Amino acid sequence: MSRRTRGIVFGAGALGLAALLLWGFGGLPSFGDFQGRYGELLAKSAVPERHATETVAVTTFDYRGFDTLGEEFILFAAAVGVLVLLRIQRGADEIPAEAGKRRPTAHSPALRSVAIAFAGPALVLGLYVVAHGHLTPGGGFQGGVILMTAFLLVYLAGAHLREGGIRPIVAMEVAEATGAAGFTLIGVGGMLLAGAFLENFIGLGTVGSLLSGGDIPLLNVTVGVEVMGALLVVLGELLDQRMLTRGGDS
Amino acid sequence: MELAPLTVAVPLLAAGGLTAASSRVSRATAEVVALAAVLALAALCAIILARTASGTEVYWFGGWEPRADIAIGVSFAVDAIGAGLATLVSGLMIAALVLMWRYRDTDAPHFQVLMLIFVAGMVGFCLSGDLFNMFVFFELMSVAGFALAGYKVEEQEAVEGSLNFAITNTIGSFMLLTGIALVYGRTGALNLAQIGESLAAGHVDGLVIVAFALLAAGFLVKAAVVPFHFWLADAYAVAPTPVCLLFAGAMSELGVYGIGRVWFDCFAGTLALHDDSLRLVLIVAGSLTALLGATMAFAQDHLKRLLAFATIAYVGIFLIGLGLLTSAGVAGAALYVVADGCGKAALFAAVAIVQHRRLHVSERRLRGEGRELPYTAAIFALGALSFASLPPFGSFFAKSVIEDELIKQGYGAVLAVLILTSALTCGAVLRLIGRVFLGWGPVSDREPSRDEEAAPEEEISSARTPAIMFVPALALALASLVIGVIPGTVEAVQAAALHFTDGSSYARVVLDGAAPAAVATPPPYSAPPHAYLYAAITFGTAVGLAGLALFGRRLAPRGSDPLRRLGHAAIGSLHGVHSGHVGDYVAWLVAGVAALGGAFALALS
Amino acid sequence: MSFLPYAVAAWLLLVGLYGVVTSRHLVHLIVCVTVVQASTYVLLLAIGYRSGAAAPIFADIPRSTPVVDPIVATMTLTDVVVEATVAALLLALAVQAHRRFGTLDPDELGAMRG
Amino acid sequence: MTAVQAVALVVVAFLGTVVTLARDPARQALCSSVFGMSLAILFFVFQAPDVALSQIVVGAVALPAMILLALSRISRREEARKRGR
Repeated sequence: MSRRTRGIVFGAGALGLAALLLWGFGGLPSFGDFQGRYGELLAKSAVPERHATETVAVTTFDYRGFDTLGEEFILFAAAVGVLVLLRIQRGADEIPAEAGKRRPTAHSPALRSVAIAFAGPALVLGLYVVAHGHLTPGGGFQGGVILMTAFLLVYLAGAHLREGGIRPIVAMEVAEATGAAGFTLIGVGGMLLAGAFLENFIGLGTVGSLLSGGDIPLLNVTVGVEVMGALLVVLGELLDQRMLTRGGDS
Repeated sequence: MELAPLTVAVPLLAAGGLTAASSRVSRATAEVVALAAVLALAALCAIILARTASGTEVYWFGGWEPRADIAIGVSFAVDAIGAGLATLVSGLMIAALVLMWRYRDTDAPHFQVLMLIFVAGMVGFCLSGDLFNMFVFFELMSVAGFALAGYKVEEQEAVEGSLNFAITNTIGSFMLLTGIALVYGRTGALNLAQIGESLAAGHVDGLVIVAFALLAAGFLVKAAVVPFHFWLADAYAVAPTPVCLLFAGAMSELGVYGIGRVWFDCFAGTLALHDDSLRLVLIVAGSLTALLGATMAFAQDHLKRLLAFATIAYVGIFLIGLGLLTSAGVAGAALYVVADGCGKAALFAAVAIVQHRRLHVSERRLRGEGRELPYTAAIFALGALSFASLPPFGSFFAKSVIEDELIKQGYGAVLAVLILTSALTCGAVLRLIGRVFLGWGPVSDREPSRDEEAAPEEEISSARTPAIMFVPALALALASLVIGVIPGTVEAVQAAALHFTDGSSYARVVLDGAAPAAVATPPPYSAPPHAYLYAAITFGTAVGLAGLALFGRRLAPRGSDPLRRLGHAAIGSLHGVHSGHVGDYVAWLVAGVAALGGAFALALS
Repeated sequence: MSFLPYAVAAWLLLVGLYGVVTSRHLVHLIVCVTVVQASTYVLLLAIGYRSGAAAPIFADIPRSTPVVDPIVATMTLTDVVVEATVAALLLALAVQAHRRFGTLDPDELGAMRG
Repeated sequence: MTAVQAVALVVVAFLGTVVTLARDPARQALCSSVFGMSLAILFFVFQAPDVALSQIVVGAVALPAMILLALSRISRREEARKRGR
């Protein structure tokens, strides 16, 4: 279609869609008046039943934990997908070596030390956010992204991740797979030890303490590891194929 | 039902395990692990299917059973239709993995990992009893599907097809999610049964209609119903052929299933008064899709694109069956999905063999090149007969059930659509058999387009076909036949459809833990005589169309026929609309959502 | 005034779609897809909001405090993850598209015809 | 609705429009980061701190980072191609 026809088709459709949305949204409870009993019930039962103060975390990891399992694997599939889509092709259409070898590091020493200086606190913050997921806002996902940032800063600072014999992308892949599979295994553990998939099988502990909420902190850790690994795989692949990818020889 | 969560956990654990060990896993290990996981999955699905024959069964994750009449957890609420689809999906996945065995270029284990995640997403979607959980599995299936469709990244077409697939389907997902948000805003529930109960207690207004329209639009994008269908041919034509087995055999059909699920369990209770007008909307949409898909299939030269458009055509027929909104219509559609899913998958598997031997899949260029491949030709022939829905193929009985119901509901004219769709798709396959395997028809007088020069999936052609490639192709082709032969199949599907369409019994089972309502055992089914007549007309038309395409030029000299010129012009403009431009596709998508919403607004308010 | 959040959600949906349809650059198009997705966040969270209620975290507040709906937050969390993943996949495909076609303008891609 | 919420909503709508209309991808990545932050603020005033945190880490950090990295890969390729000619 020409740009003009496309514009007309879209314009007509968008007008219809706008009318439709306004008609539909008009039936929603007016802002601030929501009366959903489901959410209310969960908010009331979360603390007594799960000894965790973060209702959203309890919902995410327990009442609706099965959704989160799917969500973790969406992320996992995307990371594997990026790996597959950006895999090095046979043939000569690669970036000329010279352009490919240019590494996007921070060149000035000052920048480099800033990056290193931030990496430590980011690591601590990430671990903190993961560990407190059942108590305060945050959790595996948010903490995992912060952890990812810490590792990325180390990389940008120019530390030689490839030294030591382990290709970092492989390590990251192992991390994401372990995290995702760990979540599933905890679910199966619930099946074997408590009766239903993802049912809690760990002591609930005292409300408000770090080790409370049963399996929720554990699930948070698996999610944190998974998110960190998956995002590092994605960013690493986008960053530079040659530096980080499997089989750096090709 | 204690096994239900394993249907998702087993493939996902296998995927996680393979990835964790990816640097140490050989291709063979990856294949064995994946195949073992999917075999286990198929066994689980079959067990669940047997368990649910007598009605819906429920599994509450985390052990959170409903409390104070509120479903607080996520559930699998499985009936025989959902379990049957899950079994079909896992069966097709077994065939795909066996077919994969001979593909050298598959970056193990990542390909297997994506396949495992893909199948887990599809199975989870079939079994879920929670609207948001369905969305999650829908996304899981989509994300794995995007990566699989773009797998052959070294080809321009694969990259573009996958992009179009990903962008249009992602926008479809947002429509779905907006619909879910509306439903949640009204009912405060996500469990399908609870939503149904809550909606039925309330009033019908714009929100209910728009919510249903948006949910339907989201599912129809995946099902590739006109005008949401554009992405499908682009994506299916470029995906690795084993993946196409799953795409064409099951993924599109899941979109139609999704609409049925939310209609019967959530909306039928509150919108039941209007089902006459909704029926009209769905049948019109289905008919347009069927005719457009079949016409485009007939106009294709690229074998995989041909089958992709045939997929669209049959999705149209499934939508007609479901759109009848009766248990007989659902039964016909469900049986058709299984029979046609196997038949189409067999055809894709046969294309894989052609590709393996001849490296490309352009019908004109392959003229006569298939003379030494008689077994492959036989599989194509079986597929063509299944398309024509000749007795005793499963598709024959499915179609006759739908035909009876169409006549009963006063939509007799739609029979012509069914016949024409089957005839065009069967004719297209017959034509390719004639040209490729028998060398009939004129020698191509034009340069192959770039599209036909698609790079091979393998580097060198093989002198002989490995037997292992025949196994899935033959098994699938026979499956499409056997379904119609086993006594009691039609009746079992009819009983399953009675359970599927009984939303109130479903709600009692899920929310109150009641036993499913018993359904009357359907009487033994025998196809009426006119069904045989229609099948004969279909096949005759198909043979005529194929003959015309192969020998038409010899019968009537070029250009003498204004009808043919008109046909060329029409098909040319159809080709033009399928532009491959993602902006066009999204514009059509938006217009389609508006049109669908407008039609629902007129029909349901 | 109480319709404003829903109007903003509808606006983001439409404006994002406009961007997708008219885009001349795939990366731009992908960012527009994330704008469309933002509309679903706004819609979900607006639906679950209760006037004067607190966040559903009982670390510092008494258990009887009225709180906003935790389910919409859970759904939005999933949605945010989906956004990140789909964007990652789409960007990977865009990088490949540039490699195969030498351009990122959807008008000039077009390997698929009819 | 409080005034803060109304302002946050209007800002989000405005920034969303800006992101869509910014045609230069690099500039757009920046806009999208700001848009991500504005969404995070909106979620805070909607009493959803969890989502706000996610939104900060994804919308304002991870997503713009991915966009910029993809753009830099694309431009490196473009450079390489020009040099190759």
